[in-house]
Amino acid sequence: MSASDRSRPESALAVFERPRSLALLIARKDKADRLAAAIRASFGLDLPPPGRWVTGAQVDATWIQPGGWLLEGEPSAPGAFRALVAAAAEGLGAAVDQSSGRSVIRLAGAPARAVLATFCRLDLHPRAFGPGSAAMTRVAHVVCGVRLADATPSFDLIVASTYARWLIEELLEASARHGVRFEPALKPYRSAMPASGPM
Amino acid sequence: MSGYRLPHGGFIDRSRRLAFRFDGKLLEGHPGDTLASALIANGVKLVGRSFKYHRPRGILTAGAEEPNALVELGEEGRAEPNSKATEVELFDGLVARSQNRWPSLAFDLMAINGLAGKMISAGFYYKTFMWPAAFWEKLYEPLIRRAAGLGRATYATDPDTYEAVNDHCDVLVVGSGPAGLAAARAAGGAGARVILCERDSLLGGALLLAPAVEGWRQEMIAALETMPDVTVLKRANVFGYYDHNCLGAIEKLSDGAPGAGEPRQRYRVIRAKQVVLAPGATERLIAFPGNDRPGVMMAGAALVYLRRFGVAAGRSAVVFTNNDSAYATARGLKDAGLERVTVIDARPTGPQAPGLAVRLASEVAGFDGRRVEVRRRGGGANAETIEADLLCVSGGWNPNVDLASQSGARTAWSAELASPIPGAPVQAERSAGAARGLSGIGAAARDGLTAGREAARLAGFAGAADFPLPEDEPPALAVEPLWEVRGRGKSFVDLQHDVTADDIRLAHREGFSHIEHAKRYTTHNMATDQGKIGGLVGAAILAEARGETPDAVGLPTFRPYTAPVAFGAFAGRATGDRFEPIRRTALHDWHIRHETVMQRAGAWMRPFYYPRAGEDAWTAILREARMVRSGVGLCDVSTLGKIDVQGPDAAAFLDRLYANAMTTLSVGRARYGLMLREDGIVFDDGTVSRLGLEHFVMTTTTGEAAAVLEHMDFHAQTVWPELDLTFCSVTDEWAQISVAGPRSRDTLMKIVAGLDLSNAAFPFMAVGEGMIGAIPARIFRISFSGELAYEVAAPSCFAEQIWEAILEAGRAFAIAPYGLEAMGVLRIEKGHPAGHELGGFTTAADLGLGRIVKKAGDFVGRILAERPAMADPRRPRLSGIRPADKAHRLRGGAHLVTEPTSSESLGHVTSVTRSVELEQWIGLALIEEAESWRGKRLWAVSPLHDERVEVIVTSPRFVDPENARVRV
Amino acid sequence: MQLIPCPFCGARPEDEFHYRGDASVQRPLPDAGEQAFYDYVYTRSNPRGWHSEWWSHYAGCGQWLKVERNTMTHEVRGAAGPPATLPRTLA
Amino acid sequence: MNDHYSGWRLFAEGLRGNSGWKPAWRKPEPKPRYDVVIVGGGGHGLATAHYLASQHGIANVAVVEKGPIGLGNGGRNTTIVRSNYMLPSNTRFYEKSLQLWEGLEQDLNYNVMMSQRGVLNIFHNDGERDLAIRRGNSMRLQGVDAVLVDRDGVRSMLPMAAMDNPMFPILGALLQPRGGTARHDAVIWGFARAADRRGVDILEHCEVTGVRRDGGRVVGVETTRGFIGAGKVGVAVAGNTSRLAAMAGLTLPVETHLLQAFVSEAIKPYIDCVATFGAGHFYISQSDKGGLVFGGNLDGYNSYSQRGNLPLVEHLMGAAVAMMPSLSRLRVLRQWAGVMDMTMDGSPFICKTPVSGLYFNGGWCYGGFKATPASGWCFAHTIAMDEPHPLNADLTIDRFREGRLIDERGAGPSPWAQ
Ligand SMILES: Cc1cc2nc3c(=O)[nH]c(=O)nc-3n(C[C@H](O)[C@H](O)[C@H](O)COP(=O)(O)OP(=O)(O)OC[C@H]3O[C@@H](n4cnc5c(N)ncnc54)[C@H](O)[C@@H]3O)c2cc1C
Ligand SMILES: NC(=O)c1ccc[n+]([C@@H]2O[C@H](COP(=O)([O-])OP(=O)(O)OC[C@H]3O[C@@H](n4cnc5c(N)ncnc54)[C@H](O)[C@@H]3O)[C@@H](O)[C@H]2O)c1
Ligand SMILES: Cc1cc2nc3c(=O)[nH]c(=O)nc-3n(C[C@H](O)[C@H](O)[C@H](O)COP(=O)(O)O)c2cc1C
Ligand SMILES: [Zn+2]
Repeated sequence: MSASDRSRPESALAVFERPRSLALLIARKDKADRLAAAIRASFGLDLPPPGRWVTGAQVDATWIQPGGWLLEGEPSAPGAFRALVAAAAEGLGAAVDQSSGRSVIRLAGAPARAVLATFCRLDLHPRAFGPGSAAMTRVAHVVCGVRLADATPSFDLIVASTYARWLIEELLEASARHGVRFEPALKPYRSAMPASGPM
Repeated sequence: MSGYRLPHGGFIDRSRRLAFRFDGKLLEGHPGDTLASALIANGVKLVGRSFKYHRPRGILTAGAEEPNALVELGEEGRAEPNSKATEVELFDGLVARSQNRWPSLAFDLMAINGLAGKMISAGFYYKTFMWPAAFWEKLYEPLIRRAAGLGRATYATDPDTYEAVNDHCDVLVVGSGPAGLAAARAAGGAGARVILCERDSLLGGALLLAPAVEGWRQEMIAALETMPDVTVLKRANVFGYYDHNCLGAIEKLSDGAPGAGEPRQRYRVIRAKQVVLAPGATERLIAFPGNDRPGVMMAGAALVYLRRFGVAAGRSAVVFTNNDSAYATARGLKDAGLERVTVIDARPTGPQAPGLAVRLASEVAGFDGRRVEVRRRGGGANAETIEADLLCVSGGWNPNVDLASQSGARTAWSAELASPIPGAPVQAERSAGAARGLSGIGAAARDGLTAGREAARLAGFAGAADFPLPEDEPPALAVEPLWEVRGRGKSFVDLQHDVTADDIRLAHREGFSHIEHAKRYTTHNMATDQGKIGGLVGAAILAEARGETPDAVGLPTFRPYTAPVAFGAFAGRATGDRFEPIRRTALHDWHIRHETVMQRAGAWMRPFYYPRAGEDAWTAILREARMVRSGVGLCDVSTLGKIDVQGPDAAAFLDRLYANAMTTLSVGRARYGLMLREDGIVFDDGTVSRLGLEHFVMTTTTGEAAAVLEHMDFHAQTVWPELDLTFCSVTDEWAQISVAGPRSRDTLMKIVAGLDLSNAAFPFMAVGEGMIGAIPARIFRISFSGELAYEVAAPSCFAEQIWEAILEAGRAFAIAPYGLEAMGVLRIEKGHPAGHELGGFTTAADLGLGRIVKKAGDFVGRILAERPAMADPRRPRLSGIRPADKAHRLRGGAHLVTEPTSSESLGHVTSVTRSVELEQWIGLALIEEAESWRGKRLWAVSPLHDERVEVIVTSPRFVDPENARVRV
Repeated sequence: MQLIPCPFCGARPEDEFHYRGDASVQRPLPDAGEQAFYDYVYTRSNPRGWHSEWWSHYAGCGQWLKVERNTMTHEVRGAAGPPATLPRTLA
Repeated sequence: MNDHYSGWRLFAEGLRGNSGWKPAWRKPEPKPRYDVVIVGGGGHGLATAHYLASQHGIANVAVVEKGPIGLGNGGRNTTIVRSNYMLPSNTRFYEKSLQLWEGLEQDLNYNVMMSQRGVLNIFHNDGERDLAIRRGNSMRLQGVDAVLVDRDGVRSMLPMAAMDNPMFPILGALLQPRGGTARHDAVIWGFARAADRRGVDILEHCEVTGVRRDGGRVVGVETTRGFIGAGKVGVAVAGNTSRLAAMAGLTLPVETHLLQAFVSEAIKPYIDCVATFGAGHFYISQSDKGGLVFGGNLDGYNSYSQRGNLPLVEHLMGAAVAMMPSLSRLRVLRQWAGVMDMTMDGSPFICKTPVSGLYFNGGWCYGGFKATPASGWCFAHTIAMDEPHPLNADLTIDRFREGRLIDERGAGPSPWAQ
């Protein structure tokens, strides 16, 4: 623990949920290469290799499993993002909506590494987990994707939405002595909902 | 008064005073003191009583190897037994109590045990207390238990917190003596990420005892501080060496002044590419009569009290040694101004010792706390008695091989040291300095540098700057092994457990001659110090009895922990109600706002029932169930596992996964699915819906969702890799709401657009998509309750909106939510297997589902389900039961017998409920030869409750056996 | 704590994995008969020493890895991805 | 009987400096041939020898042990003794064992410190409760003691238990009052001494390296101390069962797995009974020496290493402190592990094999300490009579082939998950 971690500025850390449109893209058997080409053609994005994530103009992509990526875009109308990805992947892979299924939680601030180290076994040292790094692992006992978002450092934690509250509680508890600010999440789509709903 | 504070010296802050209490007495010390050094400075000599004989004991060591000075610390939730006074850092207000004595430390009645010593030698309890048998629990054992144990534990809850951390480094260095400091600097200088763990509160190890090299110590520490990738952890004991170069450490943070949000301790899991073990050496004792008396102290410890704490441990001292190291203690005590210091050296020649009184070729044959009996070795007259209140002992030094040994390396034997040393490494580690038998600060530092450099190089960091090292000291004379001085009285080899040299010999005579047998028979090495100072001595005495050398006898297995670890530290934050993760559906907040009774089911929090004002549990549950049977209700079933399956071979895959056919399922339809394990036992059930030709969504039970997905992964990836399909969990994406009851269609018709829900257009088991407002939803006409019912699935971020919309639409039909309990009532009435019917014991046929199982084709579980005993028609089968007398209740877990007094169980009751349809208790049961019992009477007995209920065996379908209601 | 060298994710601690035992047994063809299935499900050579075994990287890439591990020393010699992933390479 | 143990003897020996005690068992040289050779000097092997000699008059017996006796699982288990099983095949066998335990000290003239302190199985939800009731009723119908304990009862037996943890509230418990603990090492030594006194040769440092057959019949064992001829060979080697089977050309439905155990620093009486918690799979008792002896689940991978890893430790300690918060400040002193012979249904076998004269005793999983007397008793019967006793008639290896599984937990053929 370095001296800087010990000092407790008012809010050394911020925790908030990032509203995103999410779709899991899974290549069909033996079609990963063609799928990558199709995605490149549609979104100008190279699907990243294991352990990496990339940002693009329209979509970001995070490696999840062999032949599987999480694609990500701005919040949009229900199903729209999935449809966009599905169209690009037509015949080459499945696009499955996860906009409600996974939550993207941002942990940002100087002590972020120290906080994550309390319940994540990944080596997050900049030498081992630099820009563009992404990993699926366990955080606070639940399956979780971890990405380095920027050098603040900021990390994105991608977790099953039914565990999001658990993870946030754990993050807040682990961060408490550093000082932490929590911004309640906006759920994806909410803003995109028609003002006069059926209810 | 014996010990006292010297006018100067030591790493203590004399400008400040700390007040503390020991056994109620108010005493003072300084910052930098340990409880032990402060007690010695205050002249406190008697600090504890031993385990078996309750002998008075003093402070023997200055570290983690302390067997005697164990005290109870703190109060209430912070009470902590068995704390080593030698490791407790003093703080203002510290409260400590001696332990294992009654009524008081000075006058302990249990000391009577000492008189009976010969009768309660090693293993005595195995030979007596056998008659009469019942007296063991009633009389003997309580006595033994009360006498044994050490400190008292509290039942109060610990108010402090703990934290776990995962660390990674290129090089882990254990110990910060000259070897450790040099290793850390060498590795850090090469650019490696280094973690240095030091158990002590100060860095330096042996350097803290060598004022001549204090400058070097400080320079090394300063150099490490400038290296950003070197982390130095003080008060951090490395407790264990596990697989794949993973080590555990406990860092003490705030024992003195808890608060400020700082955890009390931090448990560190350290993953190192390379490890340098530099934990130094531990001084061993010599067995002689009275070697446990207050006033006996290890020679190295006496030097620590002088140099570290500016404390002299006595007024007049005898130093008994077989090696050169204790001369430094003698010299130090002399220089500190003790009245008299005499060295008793067992060797015929000793080092130059100007000004010291030395008796060569002599030994200590007894000590009573005030007088030391000295005699020439090898017999002869001229025995001598020397008055001394401090008897320092050094039997030589044992390299600390425990971590190396835990890593899997066998120990080797050093004849020179008469001690084990680390053998060839198995994992990526090496020992350095005193830990591998080197002596001298210069030698240790040089060794550390080499080890640090080598470790860094192997971790990928070559080339490092040089730094100055301390001078080598002149070589020492060899140690002459001396394990025991025989004489009248008890000579201890394990002070805490009161194991004597005679006990070791007795063990040998009785055949417990293997070191592991001797350990277990005498309990030697099994105390809280794990034999750190006397382990080898006992082994050597055993060796002598066996007529062998100590290396042939060996030491017992080294195991974690090098120092005991608090339960709380391991638990970290993951305990209490946060011991396992909690999973919440998207409707969780709604349930909470509506004062739902929630319960944990697996990881999930689930609504059990929704009580209204004044309702008890059953009233609410039965109201909810009745509502579904007569009107409409809605239920959060989002916890069901949901898996999206796509691809040209999706249908073929599902066909092999499920015991019933899936290829024949048409688009827009759902089907019940039953999965077997490969051994033919039912694994899981759920529904499969075909959304498109190559697109399915299946559900699993809540409990098995993860297991089913992994089962699918296994088969898709490794068994049938030729199949072209993809699948993934969509459990979290979709909130799912069951809308059940005769008015469910009326309810949904009001809000679902884009889908004709009429019975003709959307019959039982139909699947379709519609819109609820602007929200796309999937509608499944499936029923768990046996009523007309639908399940509505929508992206979970809209869960509350959909839920509210359904509530609003059903208002005219008095819709309300129902919980898991009401769902249980409904499914038991329908005879749907769940929970204990699917507990991993039943076949499809047992559950009455034999008819849906495919007779041909490949699917998981087909072949082994055909084994004779699995296909035996007499196996217990699912049946219904109800009490013959409507007033009687049923119990889950009751057994079925033919007569109320019979003890031949024909089966057992798996699930029970009060039925809303039958207005009485009903149950599901697994009954042998169930068909033959249909309509007949049996007894459901629960001897545990002293209950016998006559029951009628029925079909498991209590309600609507033709399943007509779901089709209307 | 053992590290399983996942060919996709790198070396990861054992608690990211679920275990499934002997990988030397293979599911028989459907018509291989009861004895073959019995052996597949129940019979284990259970060696002391090198053992080929299945580990699912459930908290990582979700792949079933075939791991060569020594049951006496816990040394790991290698881990391969499942057959289904073999032909899939990314440019 | 000049070496009888008693309080008087202890007193007399004390007066003469304990010089008259004899070795608890001899260290004989192997004879070329024995009527029966038992492989494995754990509790089961030694008990088998004792009962062969005492019940069947077969004393020309050797127990061959690769190291010193009793350092296998018999010397490293958490010492819980109980017969609270659900399935009749198990219940009646373990109940026989408990009955033998109740008279063991007199039978062996050795204090094995059998302490019937009660075994309390705590449940946290309705499902666990119903299973406990089913099991308790099954026991009661078979004449075994079982009591359902309510929350107040649990509270008074376990004043340190967290009754109202919101995630894992304690609803009650199933108590077997006659269950308890025994001193693991004493059981080994007591059986060894008793067998030795009836003439059984205990051959330590004698590792079996091969099983010699003559056609379909076993004729002896190759050992590191030479060939030893045998009319019959009984194998009771727990975690090494598969290796011995391989020597005899057999492959068994067994996997070898790790189970860790822990002991705390010794403290004054803290917990009086044996407690097991459904949540977190944590169980604990206190030894007569004062250490809290506790454990949990398997590490979950095949291993012969006798050393476990930290993930299990972390989980277990989390459970321990959740269930008994006052443990937090106490300290664990030592951890170790044993290698378990896990079967594909979690139940053992004591049976004949396709090789005539060769018998197997194994599959004890993490529960064979309590079985020690009955295992020896039934195995001795099976060997002496060349057929099983009714008590172990169901405990065959063939049951897997026939689908006649004895699966208490419904875990199926996944030993790592049991
Ligand atoms: C941590 C732990 C906790 C447990 N807790 C309990 C509990 O609370 N209650 C309970 O009932 N059970 C418990 N058990 C299980 C119980 O300890 C065992 O089932 C039981 O001790 C098995 O006895 P055994 O005699 O068959 O095996 P062991 O005691 O293991 O004896 C087998 C012997 O065979 C020897 N051997 C192996 N190979 C050879 C060879 N080739 N040649 C010669 N000899 C050989 C071994 O060296 C060993 O001494 C626990 C086990 C462990 C590890
Ligand atoms: N008088 C003697 O004969 C004697 C005895 C021992 C050491 N020494 C001298 O000490 C020097 C040896 O230096 P060294 O660096 O090898 O040893 P050292 O004794 O100086 O340092 C070892 C350090 O490791 C720490 N340590 C031990 N176990 C630990 C653990 N599990 N976790 C964390 N920290 C732990 C100790 O607290 C100590 O500070 C030599 O000069 C040697 O001669 C002398
Ligand atoms: C019931 C029981 C109680 C134990 N109590 C202690 C103890 O008080 N002190 C100790 O050091 N070890 C104790 N042990 C552990 C043994 O020292 C030893 O670790 C264990 O028997 C396994 O042997 P091994 O470590 O030599 O492999 C105990 C073991 C058991 C089974
Ligand atoms: Zn992976």
